[in-house]
Amino acid sequence: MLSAYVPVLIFAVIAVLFAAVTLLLSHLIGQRKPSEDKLMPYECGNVPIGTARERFPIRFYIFAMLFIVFDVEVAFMFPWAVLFQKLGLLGFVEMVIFVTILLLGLLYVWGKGALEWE
Amino acid sequence: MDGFGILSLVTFFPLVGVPLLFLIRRENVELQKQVTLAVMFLDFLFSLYLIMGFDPGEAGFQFVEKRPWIESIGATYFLGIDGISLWLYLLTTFTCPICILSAWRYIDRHVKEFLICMLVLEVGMLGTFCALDLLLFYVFWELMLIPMYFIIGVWGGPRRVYAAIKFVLYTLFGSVLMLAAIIFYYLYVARVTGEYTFDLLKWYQVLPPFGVQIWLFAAFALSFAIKVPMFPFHTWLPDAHVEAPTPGSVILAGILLKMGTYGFIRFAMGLFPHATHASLPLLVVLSIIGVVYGALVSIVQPDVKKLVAFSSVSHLGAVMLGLFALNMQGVEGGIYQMLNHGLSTGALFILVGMLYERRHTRLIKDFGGVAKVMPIFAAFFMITVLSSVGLPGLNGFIGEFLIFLGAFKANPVWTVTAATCVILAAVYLLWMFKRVMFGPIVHDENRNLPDLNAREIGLLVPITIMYLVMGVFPNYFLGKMHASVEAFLDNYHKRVVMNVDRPTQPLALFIGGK
Amino acid sequence: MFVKPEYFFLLVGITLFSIGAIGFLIRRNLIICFMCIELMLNGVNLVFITFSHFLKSAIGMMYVLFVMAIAAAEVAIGLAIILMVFRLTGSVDMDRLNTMKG
Amino acid sequence: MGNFDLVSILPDVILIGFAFALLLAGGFVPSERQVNLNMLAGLGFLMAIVANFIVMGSERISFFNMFMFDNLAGVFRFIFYGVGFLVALLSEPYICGRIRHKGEYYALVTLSSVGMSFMATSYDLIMLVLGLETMSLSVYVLTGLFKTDERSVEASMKYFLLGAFSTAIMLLGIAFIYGALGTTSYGQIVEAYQKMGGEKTGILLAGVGLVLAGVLFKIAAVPFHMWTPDVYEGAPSSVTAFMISGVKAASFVMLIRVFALALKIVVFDLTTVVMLIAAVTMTLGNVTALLQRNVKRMLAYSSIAHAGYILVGFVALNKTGLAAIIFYLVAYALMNIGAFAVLVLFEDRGNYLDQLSGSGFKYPFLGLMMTIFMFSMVGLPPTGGFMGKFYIFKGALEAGYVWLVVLAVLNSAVSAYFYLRVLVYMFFEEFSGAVAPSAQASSVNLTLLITSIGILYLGIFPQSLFALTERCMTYLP
Amino acid sequence: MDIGALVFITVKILVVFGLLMLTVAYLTLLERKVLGHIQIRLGPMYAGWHGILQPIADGIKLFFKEDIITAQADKLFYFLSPALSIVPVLLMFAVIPFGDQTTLFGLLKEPVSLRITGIGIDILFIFALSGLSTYGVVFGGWSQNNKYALLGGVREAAQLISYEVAFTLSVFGVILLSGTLDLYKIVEMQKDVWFIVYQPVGFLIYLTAAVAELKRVPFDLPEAESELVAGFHADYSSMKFAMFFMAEYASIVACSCIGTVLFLGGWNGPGILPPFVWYLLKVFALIFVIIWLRGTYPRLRYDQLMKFGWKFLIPLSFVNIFVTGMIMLLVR
Repeated sequence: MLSAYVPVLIFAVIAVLFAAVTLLLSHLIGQRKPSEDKLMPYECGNVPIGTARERFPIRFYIFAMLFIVFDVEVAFMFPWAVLFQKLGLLGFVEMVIFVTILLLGLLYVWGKGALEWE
Repeated sequence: MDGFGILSLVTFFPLVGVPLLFLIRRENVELQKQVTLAVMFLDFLFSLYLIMGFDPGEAGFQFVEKRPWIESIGATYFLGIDGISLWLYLLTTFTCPICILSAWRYIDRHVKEFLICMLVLEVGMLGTFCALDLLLFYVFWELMLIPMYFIIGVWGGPRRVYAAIKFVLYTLFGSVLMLAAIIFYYLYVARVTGEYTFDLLKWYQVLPPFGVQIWLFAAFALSFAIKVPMFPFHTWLPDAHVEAPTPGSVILAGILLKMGTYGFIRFAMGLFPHATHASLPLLVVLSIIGVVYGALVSIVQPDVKKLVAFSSVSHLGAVMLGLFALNMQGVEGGIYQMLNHGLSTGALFILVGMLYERRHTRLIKDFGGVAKVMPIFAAFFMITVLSSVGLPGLNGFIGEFLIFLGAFKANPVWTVTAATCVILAAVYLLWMFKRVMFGPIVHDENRNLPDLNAREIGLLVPITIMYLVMGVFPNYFLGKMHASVEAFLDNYHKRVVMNVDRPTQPLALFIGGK
Repeated sequence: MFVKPEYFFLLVGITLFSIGAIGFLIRRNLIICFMCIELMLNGVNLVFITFSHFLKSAIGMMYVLFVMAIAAAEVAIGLAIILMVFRLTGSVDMDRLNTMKG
Repeated sequence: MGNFDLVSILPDVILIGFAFALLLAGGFVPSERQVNLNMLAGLGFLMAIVANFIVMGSERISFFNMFMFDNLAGVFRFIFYGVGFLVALLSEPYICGRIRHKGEYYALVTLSSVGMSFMATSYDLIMLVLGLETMSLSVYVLTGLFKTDERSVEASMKYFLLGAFSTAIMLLGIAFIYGALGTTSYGQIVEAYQKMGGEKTGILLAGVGLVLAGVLFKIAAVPFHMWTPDVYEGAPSSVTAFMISGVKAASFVMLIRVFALALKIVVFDLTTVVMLIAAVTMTLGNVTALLQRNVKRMLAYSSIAHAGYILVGFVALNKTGLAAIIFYLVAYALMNIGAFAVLVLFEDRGNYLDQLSGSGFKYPFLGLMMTIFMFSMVGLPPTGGFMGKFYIFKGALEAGYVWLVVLAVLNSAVSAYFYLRVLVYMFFEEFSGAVAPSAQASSVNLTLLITSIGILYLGIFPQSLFALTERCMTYLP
Repeated sequence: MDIGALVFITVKILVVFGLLMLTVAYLTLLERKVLGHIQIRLGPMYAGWHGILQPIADGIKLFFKEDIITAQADKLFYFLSPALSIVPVLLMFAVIPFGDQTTLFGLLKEPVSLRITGIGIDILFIFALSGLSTYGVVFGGWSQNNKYALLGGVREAAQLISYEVAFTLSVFGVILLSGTLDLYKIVEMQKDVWFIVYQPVGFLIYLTAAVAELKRVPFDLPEAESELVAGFHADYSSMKFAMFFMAEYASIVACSCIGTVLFLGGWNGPGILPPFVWYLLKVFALIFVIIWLRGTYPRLRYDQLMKFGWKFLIPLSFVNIFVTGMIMLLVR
């Protein structure tokens, strides 16, 4: 059963090797003349102020949360979808209920205005 | 009376006062007191019916009411009184109105709450004396704690918080163990008879092996000994009595302490004769120590109230001694002395309270020559002190005489030791009386003390009459309790000679046999 | 081979769980503690799948989905709480959580 | 077995519906117009209670062996919905003005009640965990309700981390049980175990041990109790009331379901352990409670002690003991909700004892109520607390654990000290005037009335509940 | 598995890999040419005939560029993120089928499958990998210590995960119809009718979400050159930058391949052309559409972008799924 994954593994090794070798080569080959100005982060020509590792809007976080919820939901839907023809009407109704509950959640987030940017 | 018996009526009647008090406006303090007094007095009148209806020839319980309460565990609502509890029951209904009268001026804040506490307290006390179902008994027994806690804690003296908590914790420690013992015995009875019941009468018919008896007796006895209080467990008493307000002290000394002794007769000794028999030496020694110790400590007390409190330890020791004599005179004397103590010590607390209301001090050295300014007070005080000392012709004499008679029959040595009680009582009480009432008036504040008013006289008169009645016609009282005491003793002596096995592992019965 | 290769999966699962548990107990950074819990849950998942394979029953795999859902819900709420802590105290150090004592 | 017994979960369906209604109301109705949301939540709980009355009765297993509806589940549902109802009642004046998200608050209370109900009806370990998480996740959020209060956030964080940790441990235990027996359904566990010849494999014992650890954590038994005081103190008072009554009851239904019913055979090996845990739990809880000056924290430690008492009933593992657990939980829920209903009125950052000084006479009704609740906690008659203790001790003595009962009664005597200290401050101290109760709200008064009458009723006429709880335990001799 | 099979598979992988790299390289040229012609200009013309050597020149140039690591950059993640973004994309090709079994016009004795492997849950695998690429974006944005990069990275991550949901959901119509996650079987089922006929809405959603996933116009806001100076890879240079670039173009190829397989019948087509050619035609048609969009549409605002994803695309996907399911139940 697992033997089907062997090619995937080989492919992964090749892909990783490719990435590593390319990065390494360019790092070695490319000329290096570092200077203070060059190593400064680019901020549209201005001198950067402070650290860049600042906090960013909470809004991103809300989307991340929503994503997790829906992504896991999708994980539940995969087996359902594959077996859809066997499960028949009952399975369909159950999934409708399941999704409706989640969509109500989406509706709530919508109503709270969390989906509005700015 | 098939629906609700007279006992239910008397026991729960005080509760009628609670909604009435809620209806009265907070400011109308006088009316609140009057209503409470009326309720309690009515209750007393109802209870008089018990005397009239009581059949002295009948040894068993009378006015019995029994109805299911918690079916699934076999607990019943089971009330009844016999000769032993009859007078204690009446003492309660008699004392409570007097307490309210004594509190008339003493309690000046949160009056409504105080009155409610008193009413609930009366229910608890009455229930304790007439409950014949162990669970019901326990409920009433603990129910008293709650109002008493508040009475000491809210209306008490400067160290009231400490005293209230000490009182509750001491009592609770004993009683929770009793609860464990009650459940244990309940399950034991069920195992033996196959019937789940808390019925005291059915419990009497079971005689557990000694190994079981001794533990259960220990738990019961500890609880009652704390309440009495017997010698090493008495330390809560001075605090509670001294810090409690006058009515609280009266109830404590007059009735609550009797519950311990009552519990001994009814439950600890009644249920576990072998264990009682085995532990008699210890108990008697503790009683005698209590008698002497209480008296000696009383002598050196500078505070009148504390003196009276410690005298209770001494007196109750004598009562216990009478009970442990386990003969007719001893037990009857013990019960009689309980009543006497209830009256006279109660009265002493009331009198001390009256002094305190006037002078706001209770130290003996602050008084002197009070008899000159308060002659009526002095007269009442004198009679009460003499009653407490045991002057022939007054009630105290009968009780003490009977106790000594009984104790002498059982073991003369006890009596000799205990007789010091009377002598020492005379010493501390009369000496105190002399220092307070006679001599020159050294403190100017004492010169203008008002004498007793009508209310105060009114509340002392019934007590004084009772001294005389009980001193002159003891047979009326003893006659009613005679049959029951005899039955108790018969039962005890019959059962104590029965053979019970003594398992080496006392609780093996339960731990092994799942 | 002395043991079935499947045992290694079990071993890996339990090892993951243990790493998570130990990490949870010794690290003081809230985020790391939180991720350790996720690691534990994933260890549990692996154990479930392995047993499912042992026993030839699909229930174990179904449970993995449930555990994933639980983990996801915990992520959502846990991160929100950590965020709240950070906004309030400016730190994600567990030792800073000591307002209450006694 | 695979029947979709929708009727049986009707109360939960109703509650879920209400939860969504509340949630959407929280989302769409402007916050200044969200006045009657507690009424809506209360209505939901009432309807659920009524529905539970209707569906309670015969015993059925449905939803592919996932749910079991029996008297036990029915009674516990009453507890959960009742707790939810009372908490919804007492919350309004407390959270009003403190938070903006009222709809969410009530929705979370409702949802976590649903989770509890699922725990009570679960017939499969995984269903149990799902119910547990539904409950816990909601409560984690509720704990951190006051986003700007450091203690609330801290409590939430601690509760979450430790709660998630314990869930993970429990899940590993379930995985082990699954691996050992090939099933996680209660009925099949016993069958599979017997089919295996009753062999106690290491992996099975490890699984049972891990699940037990997880359950004991939720119960807050020593040594898994460390989170309790901080969480209960830091959480908003109304939420603490919810946790201390509802969540605790749910944790115990877990114990009864899993260990007394499903893993009954295995659990006998663990009795000694649980017995010791019970003994240590009640003693430690009481002793530490003696030192507290914060009423909420004191009640938190006392909840540990009470967990110890209840565990005594579990150690007995007989019909009486387990039935007593239910009775005790009912009484315990009532008195705690009542006590917290009083506390929320006095809440002004702290709940310290001296803030209650003299309030008993200043507000006689609250004083009377607190008196009833505190005496019930001590276990004095005529209150439900007494009857609960009585019942527990009866069960334990029937099973022969005399020393445990003696320890328990001594502990309850000790506990009198700190419970009565609340009354000392309320009645024996002069009124300081420092803290006046926040606006007297009729809904809180209603809560107080219901709880106090309930406690007295249970203390004086316990018969009906005794009988009901015993009917829950038809599985045991 | 014996050594011979392993070698064979390795060779197959290397062939696919090489072809892919070639395609990616010339895709850049294709895009510039197409865009150029759309804008009525010629595009690259110097390197070779019509700029045919331009990609190679670009590659060499990038290879020799200085590899700048800005101050205070987090070295580990700085190096890791280019690799993290390209490896998952490449791995997708491990399960994508490119055609039926073939003997390469009789060159081989035994028919060879034109896919590297089939694992039965191909779709799940692909979506798992597509989720992984978000890490590259976030780590890359964060590691550079550059505000623009950080913001770009976060925005891009938010966009990716938002459209990831719709992207995944769009496929469910196909899964419902086919009842399998195996791409090969899905293609087999489309012998007669392509799924686009049953799933027109699903295909449109797929295409939209894919374009968003690929960060292409009109959803290319996170890396808009004119606004966010190329987004999360602002400070990347040399081959690292090229790596991100390659990942993007490889993704285009992957998305087109998957779209072809799922909706356009894969290598199925009228017999006038060999299956593999059909497959390539469809793939390049999709690629062309994606490039075409860039030449035609303006860029969305970020708020519009998120709103469109959550308020329109995701609900629509659900509706699509349930309508599909309902019709299937009714028809049966």
